[in-house]
Amino acid sequence: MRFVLRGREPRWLAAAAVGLAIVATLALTAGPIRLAGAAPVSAFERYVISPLTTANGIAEVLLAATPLIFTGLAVAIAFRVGYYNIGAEGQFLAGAMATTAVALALPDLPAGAALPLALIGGALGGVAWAFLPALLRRRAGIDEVVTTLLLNPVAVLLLQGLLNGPWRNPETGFPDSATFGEGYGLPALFGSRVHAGLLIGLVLVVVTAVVLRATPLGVRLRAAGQSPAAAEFSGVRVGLLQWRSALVSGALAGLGGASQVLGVQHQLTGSLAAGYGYTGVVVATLGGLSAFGVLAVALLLGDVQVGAQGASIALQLPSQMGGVLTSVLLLTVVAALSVRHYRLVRRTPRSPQPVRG
Amino acid sequence: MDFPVIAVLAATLTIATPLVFGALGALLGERTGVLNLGIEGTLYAGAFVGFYVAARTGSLAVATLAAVVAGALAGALMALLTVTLGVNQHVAGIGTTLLLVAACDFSNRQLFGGGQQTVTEKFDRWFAGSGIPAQYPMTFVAFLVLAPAVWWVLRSTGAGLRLTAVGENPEAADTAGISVARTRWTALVVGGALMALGGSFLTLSLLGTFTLDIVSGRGWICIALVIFGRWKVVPVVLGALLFGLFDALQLQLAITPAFGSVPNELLIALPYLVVIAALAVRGRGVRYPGSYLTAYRRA
Amino acid sequence: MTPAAVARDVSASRATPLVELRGITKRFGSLLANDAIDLSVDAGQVLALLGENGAGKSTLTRILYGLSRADAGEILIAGEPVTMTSPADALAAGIGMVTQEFTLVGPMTVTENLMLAGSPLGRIDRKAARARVLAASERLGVPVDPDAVVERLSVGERQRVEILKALLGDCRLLVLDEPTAVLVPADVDLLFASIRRLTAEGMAVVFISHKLHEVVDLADRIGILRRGKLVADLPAEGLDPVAIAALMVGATESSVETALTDRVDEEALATAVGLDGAPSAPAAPAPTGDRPAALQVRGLTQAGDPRPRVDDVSLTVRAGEIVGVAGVSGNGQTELVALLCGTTPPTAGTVHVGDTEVTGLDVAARLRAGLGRLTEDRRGSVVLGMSVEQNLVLEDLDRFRTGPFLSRRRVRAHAEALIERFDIRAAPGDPIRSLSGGNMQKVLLARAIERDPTVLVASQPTRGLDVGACQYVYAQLRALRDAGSGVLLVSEDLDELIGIADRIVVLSGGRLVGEVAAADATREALGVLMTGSREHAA
Amino acid sequence: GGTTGEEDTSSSSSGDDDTISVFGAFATPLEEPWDGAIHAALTSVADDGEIEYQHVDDLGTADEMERALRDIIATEDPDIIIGDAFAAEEAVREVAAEFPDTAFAFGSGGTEQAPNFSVFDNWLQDPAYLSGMLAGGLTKTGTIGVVGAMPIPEVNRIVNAFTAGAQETNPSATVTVSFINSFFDPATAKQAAEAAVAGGADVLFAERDGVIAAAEEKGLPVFGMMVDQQEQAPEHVVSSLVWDMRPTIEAVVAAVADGSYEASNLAEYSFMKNGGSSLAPINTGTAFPIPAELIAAVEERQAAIMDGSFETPVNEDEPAGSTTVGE
Ligand SMILES: Nc1ncnc2c1ncn2[C@@H]1O[C@H](COP(=O)(O)OP(=O)(O)OP(=O)(O)O)[C@@H](O)[C@H]1O
Ligand SMILES: Nc1ncnc2c1ncn2[C@@H]1O[C@H](COP(=O)(O)OP(=O)(O)OP(=O)(O)O)[C@@H](O)[C@H]1O
Ligand SMILES: [Mg+2]
Ligand SMILES: [Mg+2]
Repeated sequence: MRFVLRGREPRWLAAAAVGLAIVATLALTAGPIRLAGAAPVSAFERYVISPLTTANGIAEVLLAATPLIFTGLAVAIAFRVGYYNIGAEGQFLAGAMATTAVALALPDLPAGAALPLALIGGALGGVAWAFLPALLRRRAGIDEVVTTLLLNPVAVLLLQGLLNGPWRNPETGFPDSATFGEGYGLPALFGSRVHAGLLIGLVLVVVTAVVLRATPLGVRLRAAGQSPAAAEFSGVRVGLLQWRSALVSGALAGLGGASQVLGVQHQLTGSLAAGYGYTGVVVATLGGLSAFGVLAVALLLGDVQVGAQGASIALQLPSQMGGVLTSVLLLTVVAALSVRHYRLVRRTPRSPQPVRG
Repeated sequence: MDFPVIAVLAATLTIATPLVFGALGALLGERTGVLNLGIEGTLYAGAFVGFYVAARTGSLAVATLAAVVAGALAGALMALLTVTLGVNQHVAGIGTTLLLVAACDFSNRQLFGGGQQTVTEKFDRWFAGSGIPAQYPMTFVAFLVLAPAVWWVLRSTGAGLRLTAVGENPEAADTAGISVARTRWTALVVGGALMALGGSFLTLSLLGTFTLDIVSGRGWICIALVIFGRWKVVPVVLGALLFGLFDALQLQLAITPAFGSVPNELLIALPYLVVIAALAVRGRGVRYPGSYLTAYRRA
Repeated sequence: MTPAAVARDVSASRATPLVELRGITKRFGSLLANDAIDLSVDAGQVLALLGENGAGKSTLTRILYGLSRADAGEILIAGEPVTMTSPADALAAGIGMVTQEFTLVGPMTVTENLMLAGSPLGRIDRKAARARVLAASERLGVPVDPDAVVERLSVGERQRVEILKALLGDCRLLVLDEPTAVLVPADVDLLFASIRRLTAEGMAVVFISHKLHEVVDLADRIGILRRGKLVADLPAEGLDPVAIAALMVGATESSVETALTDRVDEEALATAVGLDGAPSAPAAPAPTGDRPAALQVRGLTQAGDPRPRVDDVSLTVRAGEIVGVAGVSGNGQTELVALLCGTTPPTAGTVHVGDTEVTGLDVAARLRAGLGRLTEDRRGSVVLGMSVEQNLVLEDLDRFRTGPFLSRRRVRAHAEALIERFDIRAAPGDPIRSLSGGNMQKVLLARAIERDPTVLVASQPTRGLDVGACQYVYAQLRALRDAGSGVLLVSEDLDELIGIADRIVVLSGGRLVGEVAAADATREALGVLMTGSREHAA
Repeated sequence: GGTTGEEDTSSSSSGDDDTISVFGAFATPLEEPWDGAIHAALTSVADDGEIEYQHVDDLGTADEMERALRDIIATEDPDIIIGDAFAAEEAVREVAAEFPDTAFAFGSGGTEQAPNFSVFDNWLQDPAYLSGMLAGGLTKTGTIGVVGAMPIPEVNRIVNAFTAGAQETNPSATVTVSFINSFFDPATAKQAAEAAVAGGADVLFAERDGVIAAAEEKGLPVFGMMVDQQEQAPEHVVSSLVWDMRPTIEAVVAAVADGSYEASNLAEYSFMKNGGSSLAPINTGTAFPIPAELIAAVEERQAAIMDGSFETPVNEDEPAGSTTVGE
């Protein structure tokens, strides 16, 4: 038995692969779900389908997907030029911290001034956190995987330090910041919890898609990521592109942090360090480093996240079951999508014709 | 109070132990071109399975063996995904970590849910009370057996040569009659077993119990250390020691009166910042294995 | 017996062949790369496989070596059917191979590369291995430095390592896929001597080359592939390059017969098919002297250890002339081209393209100044993951903008025009990695020439190309020259240089050691200069 | 197994509308001791048939917490929601304000919010003080090591009370405090404890998991947290600070049942004198002697706390890394 590359893939194959992955997930998780005391099929329906059956559910999915859109885009843009930014987590937090700094410094600004300022602050915060690894890479050729990765816990510690120190809530003494002023709320959409951060994210998805697909810059980015030497040979300034993408990536992640505190939390809390940046790596790579791929995967993960919470509440399944199901689904989907490029062949067939001579 | 230099150095070795297991496990895979981001989950699985089996059987030997098997299975999952099925290594690795952590947490809930925390037997320190050598057996294994063994295998054996060849140029290895898939599978399975041993150090040596999030990002540090050490055993181990030293140091400084006014967050950040600084000092020249992140398949 | 008769009598009964291929068929998607090929080779025999770029030669040999799996057909060794699931099987069956692309591990030493195959899992003895390598190198007449790190070797040196690697395995059948493409004549002679010795001892050889005189020199039998089909399988005895070339490009058997019987047509046929890849027409004497300089190099140096890789090179290429650079591989050609292209910075010296000094400029600025490039690393000059059209416009993206957007329509139109003009066998949207080497070279040529460069630096532009493609490249270079551009042609092929350049400079040890006018140049004179004797410098 | 609530599902589906329904909404997994203590108390109240109980945990972000609360109200509509709001203070309060008919009792550092949002916390300063007294009496070197999660008020309060207790029995003692800045990282907590021992400490307080293992290895007295942790090191755990949420829960349930519920600060239900917290029975089988007079002093102080004649001081300032109490 061996895999043989398919010549042409039928269109239905991708859909069939995902379908197969869902069935496989169901089969693999049925045991644990039963162990935890629920019926697998109805649990599965809760996890994946239910959130999409009500308007409120869909809104929650959009809300859960919002931060992932930002971090997914951030990672995708960096990975695309061959800059392996694993630091979206830290940049996301830095963005949130910078936004908080603005909100705490100027609490009384009206929304018209407060929001742009806070968002720009967030983007700059992300840039600031992305700056050192990008600089080390550009000036000294130092690998960004290590530096961006190690700066993530440092960002968490900075967050804790600020919350335990200067930003400690003056009312409660707890390590979360004061509530932001009136002007610092991103407007809600459709009378739900979804906020304008989603719109910003969607605009960025479209802009990114257009830049990547339809501009010279997009072609250069792709070339630089795919074969840096050849791109350099063709006059693409790979180092410069990577440097700029690293900073843009930081800005996007930072904007995500800003969107999350302005749209959801309305204050800065330690719970913001919830792994949005790390998930962004999954979102970006699973989304094929394309803008709409990022959007699709973010929505899928949002769906499963909302579904997992719903299932926990309705079926009293342990919260970890959601993690098991999400990760199994993730792995079976990528495996199925990857295998679909191949045919499984039993062994080399023998020549049908008789031997001449 | 004099500054307890000996204690800090002893703690350095202890802290570095799981990092050495994890980083050398990761190094094996990466030398063949496969980045195993499943490491965090594999450490976790090693910690949990070791703990669970110790709780069930009361035997540390069986528990250690079980952790090794769990790690090997985790490595096999990674190999199935990335080597056999050709899945993107970032996604496969992070997915594996998510799965293993969730599966362990789920099992922990099902098996031990609520109630008193279970405590098991754990390894005793050797040379207790003797300063720096007062360490758990696994620390000796890490530094005196594992690190030299991996160093020797990579340097002086055909297996090491194959590993490197597959990682640098799979087509060349293939042409020389070396099975790329088998080499990568082996490296990932053995590497997974090593990672899980590192994870089991936390439960079976250090604590005798399991708590959620017990690994707390040590896996990611291992990944950073492998790159820091440029896929070579000695610098990787030195990197682990450097991290351990500054972690031990910050824990000591935190209760040293002279440092009373330094925010503890800054102290805790110290080991991370030191590794970044050391990397900056080491300078450029990171050269990834030639086939890093790429699957290999013949036409 | 006429060749045609032999060709018809493909499988004349003989003793059990050493290796026999039956009905080998291989598809890549919709492309039929090998179409039911039957072929065999006997012990002590050299079988030459010929065919244009993309005819399926490499595919067939890769199947034989287990690097690729046939969709149908079988392989028999000494009459026994075998399944080649991997090169390990092939090695076990006594088959060794030098693949067309290098398959060496760059960061490892020569010894390590050579001990890779069949090394035990356990302890290895580097010292003993080193001694074995030295002994084999001596015995087989393939000189290598056992301690050199492979990635620091020149392509020619690497090829020697490849050959030694294949020979080391004590194989019964040796497959050589274009081994001579990157070897200098002296090395080719060494290789052929080894092959003759080994075949005399009973080893069989499958040999692929585009250089027909080599084939005639070495082969006992010749198999010719065309678009995946075996179109001829006949003894080499009595065949000459012209007849072979005719078979390759699709002349009917009868026209070959005519060609063979009617010697008068030989010249014409040779010109038509571009015999041996050598330029077919003598170089037109180009008036130079007062023409403006297209490329001016002054004191260009790249430091190296122990001595400079490029050492104080000064030369001028005037508009409308082709200057050849001759030299034995590894004497600074690659480095010189890299310095000119701006991919590495020089330690000292200046470079002018036309009137513009480009010394410190990046690639994009050099392109704007009028520099065109065609380097030896074809696959490193294109972004393999992108399409033909994207590669064609990569250097000039901003020219195809409408507002901020890249105009797909204009990119497509541009690509279609170039594909038409340069006869590239591909569609604009095809991934460039699926192109054969010859077509990839045409894409690069098109990209460089289309910009109407002041000077074109072309390095090994015909390496590995079939005869037709070589002729094509020569014609384009000449046309460029005639249109008033300068061309700097770096090549290890002396016939090529003598045939096409207006004057030839010789690079040795990183220094320019002499200059010869093309009209006066002979292989011998150049050879003397190349090997370092200075007294013949003109 | 354990108490994951699948049995509760069946009991709540019995449709018995008279019993009060309670939903637990926890920010951390139940395995975290703080939420674990609340969950354990709720489970035991449910086992006694006083309430129907369901729960959801690991609502780590404000976003998830808010989503869960809205979902719980929309689909389950419990009478009472109990949980912890620290990481989602704003979000939880907002939801509570929107649904005034549901009683919210949340762990919080803030004050109550009319009409329906009550707050509680683990007010363990009483057992902390008593443990501190024991620690002060047990130390020979005069140094006591504390390892805590992070300098948040609930932890500060306990550590400060512990220090004050130590001061009573040993006015010249030094208390070193390390924070590991994580709720779960027992390996680092253990390492911090060992650093404290290297710094001279010979008695430890395990605000976090991991410290007891260090004490056992070093043969030192140690104090546990949240539940009686004596089993973890039977010869070394002197006692533990135990939190019992039952009084708090019962007060809320009773108020909701008789319609008198209103937003209030439930803190005092966690006080020792109300049975909300306690010092676990002092270990009689320790590897080291515990002086009888020390135990007597602690018991005396405990009696004073119980009858209200002694009130443990509450101090939520961040303790310094190394505090020398007294001169
Ligand atoms: N892995 C592959 N995937 C798709 N097509 C391939 C692959 N390998 C070869 N081909 C195609 O198969 C055909 C035969 O290729 P092959 O390399 O055998 O030609 P060749 O005769 O060796 O040519 P050359 O003289 O240029 O070396 C070509 O059209 C080539 O593009
Ligand atoms: N990864 C790949 N995917 C598809 N086709 C490939 C791939 N790699 C190689 N090929 C095909 O295999 C053939 C052999 O590759 P190679 O680069 O040697 O080209 P070539 O045709 O032999 O050119 P040349 O004779 O000029 O060297 C090419 O024709 C190319 O189309
Ligand atoms: Mg070929
Ligand atoms: Mg070729």
